[in-house]
Amino acid sequence: MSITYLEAIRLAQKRALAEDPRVFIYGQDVGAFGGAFKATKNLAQEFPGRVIDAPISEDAMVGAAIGAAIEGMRPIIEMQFADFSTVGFNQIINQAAALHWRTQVPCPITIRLPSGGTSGGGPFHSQSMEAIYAHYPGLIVMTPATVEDAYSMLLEAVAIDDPVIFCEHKYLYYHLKADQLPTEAMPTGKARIARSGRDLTIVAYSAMVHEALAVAEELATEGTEVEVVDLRSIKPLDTDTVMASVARTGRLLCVGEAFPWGGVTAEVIARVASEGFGLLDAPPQRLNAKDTPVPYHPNLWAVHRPTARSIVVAARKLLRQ
Amino acid sequence: MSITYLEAIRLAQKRALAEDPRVFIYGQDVGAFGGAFKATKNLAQEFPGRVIDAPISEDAMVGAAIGAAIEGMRPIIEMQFADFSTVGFNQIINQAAALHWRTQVPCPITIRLPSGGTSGGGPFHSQSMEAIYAHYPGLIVMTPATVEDAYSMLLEAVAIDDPVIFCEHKYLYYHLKADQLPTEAMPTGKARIARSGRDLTIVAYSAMVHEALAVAEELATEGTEVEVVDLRSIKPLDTDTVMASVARTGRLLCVGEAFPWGGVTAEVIARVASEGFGLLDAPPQRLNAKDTPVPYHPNLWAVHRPTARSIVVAARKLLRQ
Amino acid sequence: MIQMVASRPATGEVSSCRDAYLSAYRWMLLGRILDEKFASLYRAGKIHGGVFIGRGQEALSVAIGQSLRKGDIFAPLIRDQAGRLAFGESVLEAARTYLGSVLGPMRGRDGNVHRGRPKEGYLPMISHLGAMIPVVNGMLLARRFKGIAGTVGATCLGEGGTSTGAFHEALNQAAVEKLPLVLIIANNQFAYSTPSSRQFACRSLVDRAAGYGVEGHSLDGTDLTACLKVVGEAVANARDGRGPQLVVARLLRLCGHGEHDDAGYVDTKLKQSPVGRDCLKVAGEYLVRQNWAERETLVAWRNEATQKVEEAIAKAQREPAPDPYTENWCALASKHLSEVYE
Amino acid sequence: MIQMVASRPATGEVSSCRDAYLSAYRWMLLGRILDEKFASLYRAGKIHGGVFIGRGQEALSVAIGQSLRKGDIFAPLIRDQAGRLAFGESVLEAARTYLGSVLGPMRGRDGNVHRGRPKEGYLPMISHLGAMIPVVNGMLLARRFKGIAGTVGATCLGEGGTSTGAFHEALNQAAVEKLPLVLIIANNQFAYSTPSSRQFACRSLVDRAAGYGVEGHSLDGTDLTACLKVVGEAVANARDGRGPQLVVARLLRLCGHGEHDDAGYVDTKLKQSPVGRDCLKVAGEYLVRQNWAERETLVAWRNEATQKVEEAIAKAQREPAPDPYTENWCALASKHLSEVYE
Ligand SMILES: Cc1ncc(C[n+]2csc(CCOP(=O)(O)OP(=O)(O)O)c2C)c(N)n1
Ligand SMILES: Cc1ncc(C[n+]2csc(CCOP(=O)(O)OP(=O)(O)O)c2C)c(N)n1
Ligand SMILES: [Mg+2]
Ligand SMILES: [Mg+2]
Repeated sequence: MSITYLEAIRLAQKRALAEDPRVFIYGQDVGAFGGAFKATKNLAQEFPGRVIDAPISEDAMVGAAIGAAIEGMRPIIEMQFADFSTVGFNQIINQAAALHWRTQVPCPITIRLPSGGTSGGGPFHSQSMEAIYAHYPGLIVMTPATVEDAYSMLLEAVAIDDPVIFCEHKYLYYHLKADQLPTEAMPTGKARIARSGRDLTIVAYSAMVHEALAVAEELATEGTEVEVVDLRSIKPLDTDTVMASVARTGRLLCVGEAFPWGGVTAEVIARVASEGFGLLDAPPQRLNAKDTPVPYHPNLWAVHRPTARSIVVAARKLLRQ
Repeated sequence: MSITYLEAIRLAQKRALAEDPRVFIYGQDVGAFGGAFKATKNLAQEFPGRVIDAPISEDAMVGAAIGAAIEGMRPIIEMQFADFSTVGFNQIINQAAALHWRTQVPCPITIRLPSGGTSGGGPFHSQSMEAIYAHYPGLIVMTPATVEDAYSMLLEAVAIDDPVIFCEHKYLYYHLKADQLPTEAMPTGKARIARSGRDLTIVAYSAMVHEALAVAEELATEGTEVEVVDLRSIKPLDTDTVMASVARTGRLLCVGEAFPWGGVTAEVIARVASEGFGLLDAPPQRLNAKDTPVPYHPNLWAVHRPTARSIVVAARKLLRQ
Repeated sequence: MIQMVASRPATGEVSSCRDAYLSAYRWMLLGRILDEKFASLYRAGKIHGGVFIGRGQEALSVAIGQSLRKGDIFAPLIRDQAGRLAFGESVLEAARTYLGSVLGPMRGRDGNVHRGRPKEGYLPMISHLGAMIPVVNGMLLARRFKGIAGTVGATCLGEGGTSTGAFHEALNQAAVEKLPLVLIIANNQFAYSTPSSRQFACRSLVDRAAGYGVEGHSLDGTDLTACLKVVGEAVANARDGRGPQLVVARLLRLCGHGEHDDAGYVDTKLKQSPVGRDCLKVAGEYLVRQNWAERETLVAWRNEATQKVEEAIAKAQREPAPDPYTENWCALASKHLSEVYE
Repeated sequence: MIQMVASRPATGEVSSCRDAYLSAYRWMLLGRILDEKFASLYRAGKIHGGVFIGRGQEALSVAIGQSLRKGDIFAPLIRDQAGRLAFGESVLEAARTYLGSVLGPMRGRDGNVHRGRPKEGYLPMISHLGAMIPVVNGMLLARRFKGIAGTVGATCLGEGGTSTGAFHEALNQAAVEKLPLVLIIANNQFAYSTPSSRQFACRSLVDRAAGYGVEGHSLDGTDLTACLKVVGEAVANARDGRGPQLVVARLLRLCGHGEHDDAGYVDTKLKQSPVGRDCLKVAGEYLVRQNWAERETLVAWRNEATQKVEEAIAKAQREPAPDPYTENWCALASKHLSEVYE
């Protein structure tokens, strides 16, 4: 058996529907069609009435999910692409995120954002919006990098009493495979040491974890041991695991696929610089996408986002410092 | 003559309308009424047909501004509160910000966001959204802290060929006064040393500059010299001036009124840590609002955002390190 | 609560009409007096932030609150003090929120019109206009999932709020799902200072109903009889499974947008036209004319209401404000996932 | 371009009708063949990203492009290849964008249907549905400011796109400002896989016109005659200062949502019903029946169009792709304000 990242997302939703009558799925084309990426394939057939096609109304989709959550349901919203969540932005950050704080009523909704770049995706089907959502109080933001995490974190997202922004990476949908589904999982908020090393810490999340691992592989052939930390969730962000890694290596490179101003890499570096300054043997560095919209053409796209090729350059430079 | 920060904004718009026939203002209640804060008072009367009441349609307001800009106009959009720009978010980040990069056609629009907290404002009339917009490629984000900057930067915003998010702080509207309008101005993208010192650099912007200055005042009585850097614009962010200041003081405290995850303070610290690591004699620190929606009650609000009182505590701690 | 379903005349109709009217009048009066109290506290500098009142809109608002039953959902807006009371909010709860008492439902975290109890079907508005409608839809959807039938969700909007994308997406969503949503539009001629002519170009907003495939109703919002009848019908239709109901009332905001606003932009002619009638006065006169109440009774009711309001205000004013040092500063329900920033 | 304003019959009407029809047919044909070429390149793995075609919608689309004049504004959507060509886009420009030639108007930064030349009134769509409408409004507003009269802005949307808040805000904005906007809705029965019944609950989307106070038109989108007539009238009305025009066409998407989609969810009955007719075939038969063209002529035109398409594709394929190392990576027009990230 071989399970893709996408199939793991489908199976997590299937299990959530099967085990919890409060769960339903709402999104464009998620019903009989099974979703633009087939993440809900067959679920409408298996769970009649609980996997519902939405009109092209992201604001109302999220609003309705919040209302259903108030009444005790656990809705999963599928955005067709993360980029379209801009249209539901107001409901997400002002209604869902603020509800519990204002009223003490929890808002257990999960919003799935098919995120990140793919070849030919272009400016409006490639965005990584995790930092935007992490900025707002009241949201949990998950960024699974593995098939196992895609599965167990999505189950966890549905179980959590707060709104969860679930950033699943489209590039990993088919590329990434695992032999079986996990039977246990790390708790939300814990980062994972994806590979141990003692010379340099690369902190990454989502698709960038795999670029970082490729770099570690490459540098290992030269005798350099890179430790790769997979953040798993960026809010909460597991500063302790990052700091412990930096304590071992003394060097920090943080990699993200989002735009360079602000974002996860700035947050990680700010935390380490202020709380773990003494652990650093060299200036902490970061690598992000370029400061332009995500380009359509593969030639441009390959250079716009960080890849093993550009990360290894940054890593080498940092190792020399 | 005594000119408030708010009046400076009004006068800048008046001058822009007078000098450039391409300028018009569009927003809710900006016409005969003169705007919710009176930032466009009398302008509709003085410039008939060029100061236009909009329906409660932030998405369409921004969209129309973009279209007008394509045709060579220089629209100023007033959001009634920054918080309502969430509804125009999609047009701002996906249409306005990407236009020039995609088509080489400039998009000279100015979006005025009455920003930041005031007593009794509550969760939906108090937000500081600068970091959200700065994250997106293609936008300029201005955060004036003085009457002079409110005036000259708004004129500059209208003149710039790119979309400018103009974050004017509501708390400064009436509090802040100047004797006269500036006749010259620093260029966009240059930070300002608001006060010189050699012991500690506090980097701030918008209303927090004044809290930082109060802290400098207080610590001066104890013989500590705080340098206060007013960023003026947060994108572009003047790393050079910040670094030069840190080079002088060796200590960095960065203060912002926005939510703590990510944002301006993380970006500043990440830049200094990675490019000016050796300049730091102590770990760089930051202080932001708390990680909850902005509270309504003044008791809570006073503690939610950084104030001279909490900044001085952070400053003292940092000075001891 | 008494419903006035025109299509189902009952033997006790006249007396039930009278009872409904009397009850509605007293809620209107209480709402008016409470609003006036908030306005005077505002002028005295005793309120944090703004005060938004429903003067002139009490008849419409009360008709909503009174047409709903326990178990129904109500998402009021800024001008719905009367409807909130009729739906079951206590004067004390309103007072606590406006005065920032930590014992209020929002505990000082949110204030003034931003109050409610979601678990009791009473939603606390966020400021963004139109944003409450899909939330009501979602609650109604949830009830369908849970097999709960016969409840209705009502929510209010000004004519200005109809220009939001949120309004459109949500009304369309309700129509597609055939939800028992009652959406009441108070066309009070202004959105802040902006006249309706700058807000929409159709003859009446009720002309929008057909475009969503929902039933539309329009009425004179200054006339309590019409309000009770039409809103009551709309609620009954929704309850009967006839899908969303769009109710559009004509009236005039008899106050500023908020108490900081003198509304100098409202034309005197408009104030003197039928749309500018004060629904509370109209209703009081009707009561007297119908011999349903004596003038003295109206005065007694007013005094009673005033006393009730004064007591609640006095109580709320004595109550503690929130203490930032005991505040937990945690936005999440899952406390263990909360981050600590120093 | 020829306009067919029914209310203004002219002596040359028949021949002008014929000329318009013939011209439209040839654009339709060219659009269809170009689309088919893109689809086949997609299947051969020669296209980056998706391919979205307008099969079955050419009559409607061409009517828009052909009703517009130089100086007008056009914001097409994903199914408007025919209209784009009629409006003035060259086959080469389309080919360059789809094939990622750096010589195309988007220079590889954006691709496929996301192309245009804003300064020439031809807008490059962003993906977010409804988002182009207010941009057209703003261009029309600007022209009013500049005293330019008599130009029109046309834009297209699927029936699915009408569920967006953007659609509502923008159509209402155009109505309030009485802008010469022509908004054409292609109700092709599906939004991706979602049938219209899950998208709206009104009888016809044209019922929305009254709710905005704009003129509404509905038509059979499989019939080129109707398309030219009704769209032409709508454009003429807008040009005459009658404000926004809402045009709703019934037709069927005769392809998948994109070329990756086999549209297995489309019912055979629907395909066989009148709404499922292929407008290109219908138009070709009409041409022959009217004796406006011989069958052989149609074949010759097809061959001509095919050759044109092949040439453009071959040329675009030989052109250079964008080079990331000469790319300036600067999103701002004000280069000096750009930040450098290493
Ligand atoms: C999306 C959004 N934009 C702007 C505002 C600011 N605002 C608050 S009330 C108001 C006017 C509302 O007018 P209307 O809907 O007619 O209600 P009324 O005040 O007349 O009852 C405006 C513009 C808002 N609350 N939400
Ligand atoms: C705001 C938004 N949400 C979701 C999408 C994803 N999406 C792209 S096309 C499409 C279906 C469009 O259907 P319709 O408007 O009927 O146009 P058609 O494809 O039938 O021509 C969807 C959901 C989008 N582009 N924009
Ligand atoms: Mg109003
Ligand atoms: Mg469609």
